[in-house]
Amino acid sequence: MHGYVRPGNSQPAWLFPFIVSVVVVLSVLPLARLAVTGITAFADGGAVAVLTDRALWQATYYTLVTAVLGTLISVLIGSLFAFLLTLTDIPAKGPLSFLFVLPMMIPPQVTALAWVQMSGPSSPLLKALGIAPPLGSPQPLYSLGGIALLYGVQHAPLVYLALRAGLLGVPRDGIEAARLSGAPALRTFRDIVLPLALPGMIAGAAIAFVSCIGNFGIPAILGIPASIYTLATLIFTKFAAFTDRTFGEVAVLSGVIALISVAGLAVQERALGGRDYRILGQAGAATSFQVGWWRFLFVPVLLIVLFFMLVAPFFALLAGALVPAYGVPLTLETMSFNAFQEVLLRQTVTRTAFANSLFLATVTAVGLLCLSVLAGYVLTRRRDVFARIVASLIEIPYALPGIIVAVAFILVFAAPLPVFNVTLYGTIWIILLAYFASFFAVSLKPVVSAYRQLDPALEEAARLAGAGFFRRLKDILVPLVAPAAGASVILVFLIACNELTVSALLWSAGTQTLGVVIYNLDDSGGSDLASALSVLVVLMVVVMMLLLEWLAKRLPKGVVPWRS
Amino acid sequence: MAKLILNHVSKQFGTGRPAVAGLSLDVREGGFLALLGPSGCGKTTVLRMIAGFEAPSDGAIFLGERLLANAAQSLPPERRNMAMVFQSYALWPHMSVADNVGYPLKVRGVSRETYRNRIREALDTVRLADHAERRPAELSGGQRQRVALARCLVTEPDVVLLDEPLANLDRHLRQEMEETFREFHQRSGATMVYVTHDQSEAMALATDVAVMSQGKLLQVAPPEEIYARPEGRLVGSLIGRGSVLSLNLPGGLPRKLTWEELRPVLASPALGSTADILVRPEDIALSGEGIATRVRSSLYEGERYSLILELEDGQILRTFSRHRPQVGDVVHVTIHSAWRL
Amino acid sequence: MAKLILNHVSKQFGTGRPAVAGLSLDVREGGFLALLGPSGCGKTTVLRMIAGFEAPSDGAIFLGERLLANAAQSLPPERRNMAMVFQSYALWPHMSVADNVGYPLKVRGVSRETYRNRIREALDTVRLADHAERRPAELSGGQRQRVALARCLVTEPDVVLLDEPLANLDRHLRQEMEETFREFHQRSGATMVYVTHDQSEAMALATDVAVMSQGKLLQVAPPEEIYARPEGRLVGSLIGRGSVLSLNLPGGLPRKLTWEELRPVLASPALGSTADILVRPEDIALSGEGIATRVRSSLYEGERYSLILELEDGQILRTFSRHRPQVGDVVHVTIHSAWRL
Amino acid sequence: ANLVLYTSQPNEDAQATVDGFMAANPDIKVDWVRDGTPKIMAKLQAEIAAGNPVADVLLIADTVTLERLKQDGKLLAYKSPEAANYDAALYDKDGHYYSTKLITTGIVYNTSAGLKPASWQDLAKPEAKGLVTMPSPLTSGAALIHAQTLTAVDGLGWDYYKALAENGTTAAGGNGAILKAVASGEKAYGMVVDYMPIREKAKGAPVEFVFPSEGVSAVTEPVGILASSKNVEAAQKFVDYVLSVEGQEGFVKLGYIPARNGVAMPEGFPARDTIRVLPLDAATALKNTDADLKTFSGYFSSN
Ligand SMILES: Nc1ncnc2c1ncn2[C@@H]1O[C@H](COP(=O)(O)OP(=O)(O)OP(=O)(O)O)[C@@H](O)[C@H]1O
Ligand SMILES: Nc1ncnc2c1ncn2[C@@H]1O[C@H](COP(=O)(O)OP(=O)(O)OP(=O)(O)O)[C@@H](O)[C@H]1O
Ligand SMILES: [Mg+2]
Ligand SMILES: [Mg+2]
Repeated sequence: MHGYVRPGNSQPAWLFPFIVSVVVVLSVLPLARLAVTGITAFADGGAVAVLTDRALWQATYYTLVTAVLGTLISVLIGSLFAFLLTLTDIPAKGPLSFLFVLPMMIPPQVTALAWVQMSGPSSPLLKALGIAPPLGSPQPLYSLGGIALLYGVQHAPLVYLALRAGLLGVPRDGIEAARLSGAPALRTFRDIVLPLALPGMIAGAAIAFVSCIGNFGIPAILGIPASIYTLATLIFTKFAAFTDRTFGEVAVLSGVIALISVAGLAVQERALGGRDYRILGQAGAATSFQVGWWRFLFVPVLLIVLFFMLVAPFFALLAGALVPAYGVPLTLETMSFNAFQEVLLRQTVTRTAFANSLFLATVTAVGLLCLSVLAGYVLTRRRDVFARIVASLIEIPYALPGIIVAVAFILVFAAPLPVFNVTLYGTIWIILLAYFASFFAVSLKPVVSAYRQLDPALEEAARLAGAGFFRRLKDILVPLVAPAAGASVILVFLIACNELTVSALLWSAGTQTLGVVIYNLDDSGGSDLASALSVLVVLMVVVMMLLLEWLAKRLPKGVVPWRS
Repeated sequence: MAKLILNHVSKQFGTGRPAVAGLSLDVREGGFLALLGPSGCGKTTVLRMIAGFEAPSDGAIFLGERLLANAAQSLPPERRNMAMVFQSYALWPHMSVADNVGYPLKVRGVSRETYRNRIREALDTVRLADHAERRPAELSGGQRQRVALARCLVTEPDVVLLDEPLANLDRHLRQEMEETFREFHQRSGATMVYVTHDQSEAMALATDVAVMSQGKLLQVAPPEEIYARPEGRLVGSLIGRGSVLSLNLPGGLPRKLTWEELRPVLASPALGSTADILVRPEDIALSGEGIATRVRSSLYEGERYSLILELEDGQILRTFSRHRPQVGDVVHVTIHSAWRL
Repeated sequence: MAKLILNHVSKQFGTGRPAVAGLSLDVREGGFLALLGPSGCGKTTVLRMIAGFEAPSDGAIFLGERLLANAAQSLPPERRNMAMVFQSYALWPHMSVADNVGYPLKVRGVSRETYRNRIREALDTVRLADHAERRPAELSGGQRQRVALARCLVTEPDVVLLDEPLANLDRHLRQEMEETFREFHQRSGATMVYVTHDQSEAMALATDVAVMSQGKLLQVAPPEEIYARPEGRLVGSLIGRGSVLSLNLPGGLPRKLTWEELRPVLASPALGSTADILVRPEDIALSGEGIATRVRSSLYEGERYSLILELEDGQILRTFSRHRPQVGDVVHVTIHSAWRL
Repeated sequence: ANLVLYTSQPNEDAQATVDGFMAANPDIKVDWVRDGTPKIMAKLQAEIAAGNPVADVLLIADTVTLERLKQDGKLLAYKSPEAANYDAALYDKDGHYYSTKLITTGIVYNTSAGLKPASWQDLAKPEAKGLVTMPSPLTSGAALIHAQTLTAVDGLGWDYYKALAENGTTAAGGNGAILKAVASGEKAYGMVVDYMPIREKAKGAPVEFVFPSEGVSAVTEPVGILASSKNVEAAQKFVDYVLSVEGQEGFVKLGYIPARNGVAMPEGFPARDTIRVLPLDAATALKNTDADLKTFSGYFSSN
């Protein structure tokens, strides 16, 4: 009959099929094409050889160990910041959280290099303290621990943003009831706040974990010198020595990564499993904990962490941009602004890249937010096997190293599209599509966890008011998940802004991205130019964040993560 | 506007016991049904099924000829033109009070002016005109409830569902709001279903009272009828503040018993098969004569004392008194009339 | 256990009007204070300041000699050994009913066995023993409220704060819960502060009744006293269901007026300076004689009809009647007694 | 359509090459894409697998890679008239690919280092313990060729790599990373391609480059035309151009050793005849790739 729906169903009938088809285009098609190519590459056998290769399992082990440790570290740092900056009354919350989002903008390689130098024989810091190790002593960061530590640092802001959204949903009276029950601040945090913010925390941890699995920059710099290969670096070595079996091997490696990420998702489901996170009644914890004299401990701790995460790498970048050649000490005499002049005024590609990256990042962030709001709705309302499969399929592309995603997209889109007879390959649109595929998971996670926390009565009231699906999405649901939506947009924007590995294979004349330009400059020996451009990118992001700050009054509460 | 029909409706939440079990109920066109019953008996669940938030596990719901829902299909709530006050209010925290109240109008796309006028009127009715720009979080419990009320009454719904809409209001406001309901009901002719624990509210407002227990419907009747002639022990003890005695009634008596019929029965001990007799407090007179009872407790209620009297065999009677007897005193009572359940 | 003292306590939310303004109040050791007042008058805010969730903008709160809070410092809630039923229940959605109830015990680190026994007892008291493993989201409104109640009574707090703890319960449960409060109060000797809109509840339970309005304290007195001798128009109309008349009283009369004193005054029109006279419904007798009034409305309440009678000059009287007069009828009434406010 | 060039030359060099070609052939427009060899190969192979290779001309890395493409039948044979001026070892006799320059791998050292190395063997000395770094053959094609060339030399062989591994040598990243490590003083010695340290030294970096006495390995950045090219004529013109005197002088200007006989050396390089370039047979190297990689990772995975 017209207008009727399946009982208990609040989403329009077309919604799930729509999400499924999006996922098919973004994820299933490319992955399946890669798998098929991989299988054909093994036409004469050889799959067994790859699977029994010790290197594969070694790399799997290293990947898992570093990813798990890295996730733990980033959850630790991210939670510390999220909790202190969201729920307590420590001073300077705004500026601190503003700064804490920035490390995501510093390419992981830069942070890694900065740290290597900071802890190495030529470290100005250690030299000044007189504890610099002698030339040639082993570098402690070239180890599993070092990789994990950097993973942790690099991904802590992801956890911070996702968890913050979760914390904002914790009801204030729940915290108060616990305090009155006799639970001191920490106990309340552990028993009430944390469990209620668990969806946010787990979302953050899951993004961090998956990012660790797919990360290439950090293990390339810290792992290879110690012969520690993760799956991502192993994949890269396969491409380095190209044979006709390469696609097969790469497909197998990607399969392992996909399995790990699906397993991660299962763990995540398990951790959230069966519980109810719907906040009943009024949400909005705001400032609920007084830190008192502890602020004299907390604030310095946060500042020190920020120093290592942001200040040190940023100044390493800046120094790299100001010296004429690598290894020349930075003094007033050697300092020059040549590199900035070169990238700003003489390299026309800089402007193209800024335009491209801004376009790509903006469209990806906003487009994915729209998709996530829809997909998140479906996935939290239908909790069946299909929903779980779709969730995994969204997850996998983000877990895969960018080069794999790019290869898969080339395989699908290099030939003209059937029916339409247009070729996406070589245009900016294929990069955009690949970004959509890659970052869908990042965008979706916080939104899903926010949906989980929603009191269903709020949507019901809107339905009864007569609001159809889109109407209540716009008026009720999106504003209610605003903190998560804000986190989602900012996460995706920042990640897409200096994305490298996906666009590295997909760019062509005129569609260079910032990541590609920086990489190419660096790779061609222009490390000063690369540093200068990186500095400019960071500055651009700061400017855009300030712009957002200025806009914040007109945005729903909680959207801008550094405002409380 | 049309008749609201619940046809053998059941709802299982998978907890073993059904929340609503085979409930059939007609609310006449433009009727005002009060739904009473102990906490957890399924009242909210019935409202939620009428609104369309829960699909019945079994049975069907109609509005006139139109099927609203059965186990297989359901008209979405946004197309039912109903309004509801949620037990938990369900205010939207991100909107101001005015926006909360005006949202159903906005969705219906009324003109800016009507919009503003209607909001102002609704807020005036609930005495919150000067809180229009606040957020729900900045309101007291009762104020929130009033916002929910205003939002419910701002449009012209076919069916209005009220889930304890006055639980957090003081007596004055309550009376005013009752008056508002009455007016709204007369003006709009909407069918209203009203869940409450306050019986005088229910009696004063409703054209029909339905009593539920453990998911089942026990009785539906107009207020006077259900008060005077309740069916069964449960309804008898739920409606009003009467006490139920188990007495050894001889056959052949009418259901409504007089003092003459009761007096001999009260004197003889209850043995063998017994009948349940409902005695209303207002039908008990404290007088020098009658049977002797001992005062078990007497509680001050302002207007009067509420007494619990113990009969010889330990059964209790409830009644009122303007004066305070001492606990333990023996008082004599006569029972003007009683009702066999 | 000690006296709870509020000393000139104020609370501003920055909305212009203070939510609580210069309120001073002593609750005697082991007292049971009922806090009454219209919706939005600041009752919840007072409780929240006692519990330590809000710091007073001004004034101080003591428990015996111990300073709980003033504008500059505040003992954190977890160190006050209080318990509260929140108006919004404040259940923890991630914990089962049993865990919700047992949390205060867990924090106090009691032994496993005591823990289990006390939870079982508390759940038995609120009749939810078979819902122990449910999540709050799977409970009805009244069931949630009962969980909040059980959580509040599971420990041995010095002060118990109850914010409309029974608003969502049916009459039976309400009576049972009142009994529980009474027992708990006697057993533990805790100081209790009870916010309610239900006056008979307040009167029946409390040792003292405080009436607030617009953030200010109007009167504190034992129930009988406040009912019999309310101070001022506001308290008079808030307590009980009386009506307030403006009459032109001659000087020299006592505050408690008899029919003889009233009759001449009622006959003459109210001119010049008038006094407020409170007339309780139970003091009005419908009789053939007395002054003539017109029935403006009569509402069925089950036990009786609640009448609104209009005097000649348009002022109204409220009273009850076991029979239903027609609206518009003229009835004669006598007023046994009245109270000058 | 425009001629599409895939190259692994650094940005500026690629631009210069293309500019030079377009100046010489004003009617042909060139689009170019540059990236590291592994990525270019991944891209190209994926395009081939998808059935629509975009590139016409490759100017990448080393003869081994192009030899592999040739054996897969992906390259077009073209006999360039310029070939006469090249050593026969520098181009494929069927005309599938032609070397365009010599990029040798030698030793870079930080000027503050104690030992001034003169031969490969010096890096295995105790003075260099823990101070040497080199690109990993596992991630860089050039590094693999370097290893394959050195191990074919009498007196070095795989034993030399074993000695390096025992001496605490690390195998990390690409040439850029090696240079940074040495220039910043994190390591004292590194194996690296010639032009990088020579350029950086000119800019003031504290590094010095030596051509070791045993000889240097070289990759030759060969040019080849894809069999699937739809622009064969233009592609052939491009090949002729990079092999011509004009094209070769362009490379010299950028600081590379030209492959063509009789073209002058770039600034900062010793005379051509003082540099001993060790030979490498592309086909043999290709055959041994897997085994060599295994041997290498056997030595270098224990630390
Ligand atoms: N967080 C807040 N911000 C601003 N105003 C507030 C806030 N909380 C309460 N108020 C205002 O303070 C006044 C007192 O509120 P309170 O909650 O104490 O009332 P109440 O007596 O408990 O009322 P009710 O019986 O309706 O629950 C109300 O007018 C309310 O609007
Ligand atoms: N989502 C749910 N899952 C499981 N059981 C539920 C759920 N919602 C309600 N119930 C159960 O169904 C029964 C009826 O609940 P309902 O909310 O309809 O009661 P109610 O009559 O409104 O009670 P109250 O007067 O306390 O609000 C209760 O026993 C309740 O525990
Ligand atoms: Mg209910
Ligand atoms: Mg309140």
